[in-house]
Amino acid sequence: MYEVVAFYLFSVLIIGLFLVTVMSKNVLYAMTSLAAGMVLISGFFFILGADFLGVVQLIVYVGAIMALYSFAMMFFDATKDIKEKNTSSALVFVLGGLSALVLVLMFAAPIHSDAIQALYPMHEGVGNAQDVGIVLFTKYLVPFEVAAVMLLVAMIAGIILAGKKMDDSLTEDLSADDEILVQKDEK
Amino acid sequence: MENFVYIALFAPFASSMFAALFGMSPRQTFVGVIASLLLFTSFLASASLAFYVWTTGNIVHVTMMDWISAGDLSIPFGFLVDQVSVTMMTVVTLVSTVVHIYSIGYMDHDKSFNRFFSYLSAFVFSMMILVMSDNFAGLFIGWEGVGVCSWLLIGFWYHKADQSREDNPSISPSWAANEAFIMNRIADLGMLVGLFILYWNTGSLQYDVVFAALPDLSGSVLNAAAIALFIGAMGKSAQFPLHTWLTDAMEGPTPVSALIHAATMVTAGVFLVIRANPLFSVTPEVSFFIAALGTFVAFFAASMALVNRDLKRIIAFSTLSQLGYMFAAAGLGAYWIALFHLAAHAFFKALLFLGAGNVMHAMHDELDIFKMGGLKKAMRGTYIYMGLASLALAGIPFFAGFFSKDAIIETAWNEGTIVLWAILVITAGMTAFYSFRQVFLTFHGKARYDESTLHPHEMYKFVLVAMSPLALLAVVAGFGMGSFEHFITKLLPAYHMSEHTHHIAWLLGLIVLVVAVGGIVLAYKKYGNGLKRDEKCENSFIYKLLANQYYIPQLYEEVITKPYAMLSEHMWKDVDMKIVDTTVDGIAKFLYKSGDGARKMQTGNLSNYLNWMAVGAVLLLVVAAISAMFV
Amino acid sequence: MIGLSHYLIVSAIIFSIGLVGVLRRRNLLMLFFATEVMLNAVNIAFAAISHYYNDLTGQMFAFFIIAIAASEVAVGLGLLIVLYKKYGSLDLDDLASMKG
Amino acid sequence: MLQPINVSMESLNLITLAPMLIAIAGGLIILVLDLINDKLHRSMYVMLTLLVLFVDFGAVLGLNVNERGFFDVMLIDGISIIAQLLIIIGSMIFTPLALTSKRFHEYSYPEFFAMFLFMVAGFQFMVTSDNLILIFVGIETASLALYTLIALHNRSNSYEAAVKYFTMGALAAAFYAMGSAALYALTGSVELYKIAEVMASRLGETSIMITIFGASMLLLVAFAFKLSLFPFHTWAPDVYEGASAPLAGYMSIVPKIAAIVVTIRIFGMYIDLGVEWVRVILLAVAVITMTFANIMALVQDDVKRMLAYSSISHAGFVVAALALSTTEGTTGIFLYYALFMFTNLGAFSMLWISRHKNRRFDKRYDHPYEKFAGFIKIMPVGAVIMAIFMLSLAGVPPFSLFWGKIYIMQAAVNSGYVWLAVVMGLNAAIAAYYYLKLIVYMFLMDPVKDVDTVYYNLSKPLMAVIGMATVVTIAAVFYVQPLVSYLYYMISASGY
Amino acid sequence: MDNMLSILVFFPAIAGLLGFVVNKESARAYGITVAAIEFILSIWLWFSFDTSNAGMQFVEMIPLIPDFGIGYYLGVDGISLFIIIMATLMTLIGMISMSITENIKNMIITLLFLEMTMVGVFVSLDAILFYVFWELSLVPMLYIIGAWGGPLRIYASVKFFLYTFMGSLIMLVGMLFVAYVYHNLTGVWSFAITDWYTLVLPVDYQLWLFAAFFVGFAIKVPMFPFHTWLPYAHGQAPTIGSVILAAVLLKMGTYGFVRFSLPMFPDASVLAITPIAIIAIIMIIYTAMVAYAQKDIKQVIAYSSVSHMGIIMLGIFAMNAEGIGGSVFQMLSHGIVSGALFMLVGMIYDRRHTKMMDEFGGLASVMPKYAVIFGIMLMASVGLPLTIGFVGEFLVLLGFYEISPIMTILAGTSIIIGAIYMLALYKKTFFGPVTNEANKVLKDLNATETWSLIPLVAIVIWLGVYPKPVLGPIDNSVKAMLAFMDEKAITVEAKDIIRTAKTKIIIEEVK
Repeated sequence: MYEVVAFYLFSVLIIGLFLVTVMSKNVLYAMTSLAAGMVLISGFFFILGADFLGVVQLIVYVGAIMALYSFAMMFFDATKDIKEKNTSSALVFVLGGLSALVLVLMFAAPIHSDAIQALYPMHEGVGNAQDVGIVLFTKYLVPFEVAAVMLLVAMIAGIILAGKKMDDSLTEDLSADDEILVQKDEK
Repeated sequence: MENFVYIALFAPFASSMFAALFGMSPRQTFVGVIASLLLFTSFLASASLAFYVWTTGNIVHVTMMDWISAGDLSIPFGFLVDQVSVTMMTVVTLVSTVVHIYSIGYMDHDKSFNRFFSYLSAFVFSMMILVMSDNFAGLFIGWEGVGVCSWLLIGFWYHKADQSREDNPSISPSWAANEAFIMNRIADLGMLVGLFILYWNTGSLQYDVVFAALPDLSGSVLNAAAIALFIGAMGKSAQFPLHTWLTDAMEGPTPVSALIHAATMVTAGVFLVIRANPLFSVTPEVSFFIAALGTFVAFFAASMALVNRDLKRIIAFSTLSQLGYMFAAAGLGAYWIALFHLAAHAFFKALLFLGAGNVMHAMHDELDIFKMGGLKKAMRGTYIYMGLASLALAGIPFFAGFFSKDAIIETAWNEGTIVLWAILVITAGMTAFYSFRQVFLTFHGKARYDESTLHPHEMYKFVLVAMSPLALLAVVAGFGMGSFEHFITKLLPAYHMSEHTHHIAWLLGLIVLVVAVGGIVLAYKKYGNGLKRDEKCENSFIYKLLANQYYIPQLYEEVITKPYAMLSEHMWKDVDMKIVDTTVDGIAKFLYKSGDGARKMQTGNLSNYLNWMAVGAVLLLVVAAISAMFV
Repeated sequence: MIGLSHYLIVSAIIFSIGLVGVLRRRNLLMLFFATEVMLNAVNIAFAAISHYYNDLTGQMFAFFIIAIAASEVAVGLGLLIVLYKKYGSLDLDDLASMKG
Repeated sequence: MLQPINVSMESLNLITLAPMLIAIAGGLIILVLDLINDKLHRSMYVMLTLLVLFVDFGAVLGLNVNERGFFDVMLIDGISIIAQLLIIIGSMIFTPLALTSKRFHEYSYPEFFAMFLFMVAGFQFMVTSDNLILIFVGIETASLALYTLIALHNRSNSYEAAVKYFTMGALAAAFYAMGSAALYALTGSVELYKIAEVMASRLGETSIMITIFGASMLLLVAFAFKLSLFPFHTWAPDVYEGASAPLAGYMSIVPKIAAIVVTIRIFGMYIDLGVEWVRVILLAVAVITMTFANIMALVQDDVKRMLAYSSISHAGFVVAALALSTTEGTTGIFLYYALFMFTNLGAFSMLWISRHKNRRFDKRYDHPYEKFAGFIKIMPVGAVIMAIFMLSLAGVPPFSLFWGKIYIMQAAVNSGYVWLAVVMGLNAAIAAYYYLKLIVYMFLMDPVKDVDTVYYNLSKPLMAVIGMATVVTIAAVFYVQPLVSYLYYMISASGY
Repeated sequence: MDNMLSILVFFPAIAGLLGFVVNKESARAYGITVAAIEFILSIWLWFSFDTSNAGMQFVEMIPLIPDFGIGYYLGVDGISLFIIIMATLMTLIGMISMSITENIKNMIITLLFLEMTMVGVFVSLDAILFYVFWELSLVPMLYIIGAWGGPLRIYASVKFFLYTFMGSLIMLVGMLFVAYVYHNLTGVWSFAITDWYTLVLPVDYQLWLFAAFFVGFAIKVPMFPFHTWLPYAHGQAPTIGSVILAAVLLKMGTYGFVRFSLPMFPDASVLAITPIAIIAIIMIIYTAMVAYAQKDIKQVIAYSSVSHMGIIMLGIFAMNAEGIGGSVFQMLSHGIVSGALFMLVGMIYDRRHTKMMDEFGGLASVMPKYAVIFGIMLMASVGLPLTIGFVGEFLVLLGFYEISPIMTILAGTSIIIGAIYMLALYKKTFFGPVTNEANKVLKDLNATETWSLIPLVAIVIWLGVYPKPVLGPIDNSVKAMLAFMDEKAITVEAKDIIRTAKTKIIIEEVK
């Protein structure tokens, strides 16, 4: 019973918070509601028995990602209201509504089938983290390692892009030849 | 005998080539002389062939080489010397030899003297192919060949500028040349179709094969073939309604008119009908139409000649008229009479033209007979020649024209076509009138030209001498009629007057004679002592109608030439450029424009791109949802 | 009882909310928030399916999605920074020098 | 309690991982080298990258067809090997293009080459797996690296390009994730072979058709974005314009090969399951894409943008072949890309050698058509080579792309889609216009100004690359036969 | 020599490649020499050709893409032999008479490549190879028109390229479909035309395929209403471009009909007779009228080309040896004559830099030699007997008469309206007084010009008087083709209409 209550409560809250994220003019509100929504999503995860996922959600999203965003926000000095010429035209909402409708139709269909056998079943009496760990380090070891490379790439990318070296561009820098050519043009 | 065939055929060709070698160099008399000699050689060869055929009755048939062979069609260069062709060959080479010699004198001062001989001989060569060929395709070579040569010769003085029709009814030599060529081409199409019909029905174009196969063919095929071939003949022989080119062709040098537009080329049509007599004799309806058209043209042309003031045009109209006679005869089945008239006419008409050339020469190219008169004294020889030729033309007894024309008129009676007979008789009177009107206006009376500046003089002696064979033949040719009949009817169907006609032949002859003499007398009364102009008559509708050739040239211009040009212009500017090409470009433009339109989608704004993506995604999802419902 | 569909529908709705955000946001930073919303929506779905099928694969997927989201944020913020240095703005409307 | 897991090394079949590991290791080595000595010249890194790729290539060649490895996550089948080979060859052509005579920003980073190798590894992972998770991670690894490489060109256009690509990519990733979720919901699996099995049994349930179709469409959005199909192509022209010419050329080939492989796996599965509807949608999208991109290419003023649109159009062409879902069609795809790779990279390299740092001919564009006016008079050989590339792209025989085109058209005809072949033909005719436009400028017009400065960025390595591309483009007729039989063998061996 | 044809095809191409090295000043001499050698080679081909054999000769076959049935397959028969010779001849003569001095080296190289493609098209017996040469021929032509042409040259060249390119792509689909059907029936991939000949297709397939090939060929011919690229192309092209375009490139279309459409789709061809004949008649009459309205001499000849191509089209669909043989012969005749006419126009353009008729008049007085040669070509163009123009036209009309007398009469009007525009042109240009001062000082043809035209004049007359050496082999091959078509036709109507000749034909086994 509590599950039902929790589900509806979380659902309404999450939807509400994310609506704020999407509609708010203030970055701070948007970000805060995003963070709050994510926290609540981790609540879903706990309800669904994906404890490990819930924790990761909290750490990565609320902890890391939101922190990154906050730093970025400070960098951009975006605490003030952002002037957006939001295209709150009918199109956006029609599209949103339609996609919601179709997706809901899709997922409201009787997808659930008992015939489907779990390939990597959860084990009774074993902690979720343990279960996840075993699958992650056997079957999904390769994706895991690739994800590591991906994070490495992202890290390098972040460092390079935000780095000082990007401030001066060799690409747009006129080398000596170009200057000679410019002079030639002027003649 | 084969060698003679080749000599007769290729001597003119050699002459043409020889003259062409000097075509761009200044006048060289020897070119004319050698050309004339070669032509004379050809004449000699033709004459000996004629003698051979005459005496032995054999015909000579040679095949030189293959020309076209494709599919089942096989056309050789084959030459046939039989009674008909040998007659034509002799006449053609004789007249041309005279004309060549004459031209040495006549073209004396022309800077394109050499070129002229080249063209003239080429023409003779074409004509020889035309008459000698043993198949229709070969005939067609000559047929087109004479067309081109006449184009070259009519347009010989190509450098003359165009004039308005009021100033010069033929506009300019080059215009007249083109007109002649195109008119001929119209008819040639008919001729070609005739060839096609014959080929697909008989499997060959050889005369003997075709004629042998005729009895197996159906009436409609025969009629179609006969009509098609006759259309071809109408063009060459300038029958109504394709007649206008002949008088305009008088823009060419006079020897050309004599050779081409009197003696030879224009008779090609008649020759064709005679040559294809096995075909025409089994198609009585077509033949009758030919006769009727011939009769009509005889009268029609004569009527226009009555009032014309142009010396050469009068003779041209008379040619037209006489061609009508020939067709009348051929159409009525009297092929040999037609051929006989063709030959006789060739002699006196060539003589007439050459005489007219002398007059022009003397009058410095003046052609208006109203501005002549009294040339009798200065040009006695020419006067005699032209008088004789006119007598022959008018059909005065014992001159060549009398025998042949009389026979034609008699035929018309004999066939029971009284209307045709009557018209031909009346035409004979008109012929006499206009021939002598012209003679009197030219030679009799007082001079109407400016005597202070013009001093008419006779042509060179050798020219007059050269003309003498023609004069002689114009006088005596008629006496050969009997033996000619005997000779020619070995090949052509004999034509005999019925008993009844035979009885009253003298009466018929007398009627013609009276009418003809009446015409001469009338002419003498009116013009014997010079020109008496009759304003009232000249302003009458009939006179104007006749003087303007029934307004037919104008009609052609208004109804055919101008609309054609206009239509062409529209076709080009409106249809080709505005519709066809614009459609093509329009498709390209449409694509380009839609590219321009589509370009607007690429706004550069990321938000729009995201919208597009979302639109696409939602659209796909919606489509998925909808189609899922129909599964 | 709450069934799989319930979760999936919530997920779908959140996904659509994210989509609306992506569509209407002109500020890049805010736009990135919206994409996070979408990815989170998918995570809910995976976790729910995983739960109802008693299968761990879904959790794996969600786990990797979180990793991907994190990397994207890193790269995205890096890009934002260079862009901001260059343009002094994060407004998408200022970002349309290439078009056509 | 959990049982201990025993895994034998043989069953892991680690060799299947070797190629990617080589690339990743190469990237790491470069990073380490940079740490040790930051004065090393880019030429060293270029050659190092080439070597790594070379080894990588060898490793791929050594793989056996139809093997699985590492808990069946890795899948080495014919198309995976072919795709990897093509990806590596494409990368090998791309790498030396860094050796320009002028210095450009991105090549001053050793990290550029490391990221490049990581990206190659990402693409390789994408094509060597039928596990949606690994595919996703592969996609993202490659994409994130690619976004960065674009931005590293370091001028405002490149940032704009990178941001556009990135943002739309993020959206596409969301759709991919949602699509995967739907498939997972349907089948309880994220492995395609397993999905196919379960799906086959569930196709009879009409009530879930909407989910089956919808799942495919969600995934289609993601891959249509990667393949730049209408209306998900909007990023392509801007990104190509903003990226450096070699990278733009690279982007028109390698990521698309990777994406098309996954697309073949997913949609080929759908079509093979008998979901004819998916084929119809794919065909429709393909036809619209090629036509639409073509007419937009008509009106471009910049050669690079024109080539961008033409690449979109070519992608449409290829997707049409995919929709046929026959062995010939699939062979056609790879043949087409194999040939397209040399020609298109050649063409982009030609732009690269003519690249100036300032926009000398036009305020807005780097490579306006005017720049190439009278090119024949300035650099005859260059003009001829560029013309050959253009003719090849237009499908004029006997140049390479013609063979790809007729192969695909033949495949369409063989599957009964004659109309598709006709549409392809007509599109080729439209396309000829804009390729021709460049030829017209190069050959038929007079130079605008500064005739001597067009080939500003030329260097010997670039000449070598272009020369090789030219030879391959011209001599296509001689190697198409072995190429086709190899491709056909590999593809039919793995059942596509 | 078994590889004669390969030599013939690739000799000019290799010479063209080597030509890059040749010095600019010597390029022209080099080009002429190469073209002359190529011409001699083609004449040698003729002498080695067995004229009594109606089949393919000098066959070469090397598989290129065996999996796909694409091969390097060459051969020549009576139909293609003379077109090849004409192509080499016109290239040679065009080069000799060429007056271009700017970028001469590029021009020579381009022409040599063009020559390769032209010869290639006519010797290819593999459809894809044919297509390769067919498409490739567009490129040099594009360059020739675009680089040396008149003010609208770019528009004209692009239009030419795209138009023909589009058509040929449709044709390509047709080819692919034939190959597919062939594969279905035999299990073997093949693009060899001789293999395709053996296919007996159902009528509806034939119709569709006929239509596909039609689009490709019709645009090239060009048939109404696809002809509008031609006046632009000719109008803007330099002389050499027009000469080769008219003489050879247009023939590719009609040759395609003879080589592909007829023998492969006999029933469809028979069904198509009426529509094609109607289009042909429109081409003949309509374009002749349009030609009459032109002010530009070159445009007149350009439109007259379309008109003459109409005659050729008509003959091809006469379905008898007379018509088809005549058509093939007419291809040669039109090639020589229109080529010569374009050269002549080019010569006057070189002198006066205008091609408008109004500017001229009375040229016959100033330039007699020019006028004579122009006159001869004019007469050949209007189909005067004993010139080359007559033989083909006569045979075509004769042949088509069997199909439809009425249409033949309509088509036959070409001899009238052809004369009308040609004579009008001649009159306006050559006759009358010399009114324009600029024309009074014009020089007559110089030695080079004269001697480049004399061979053409000689051919015009030689083949007009004695066409047998050329017509014989053509006729043989055409008869063989017809016999084959008749055998292959499936509908009774087609068998009725296709008329096989009574004579026996010899076809030796193809190697």
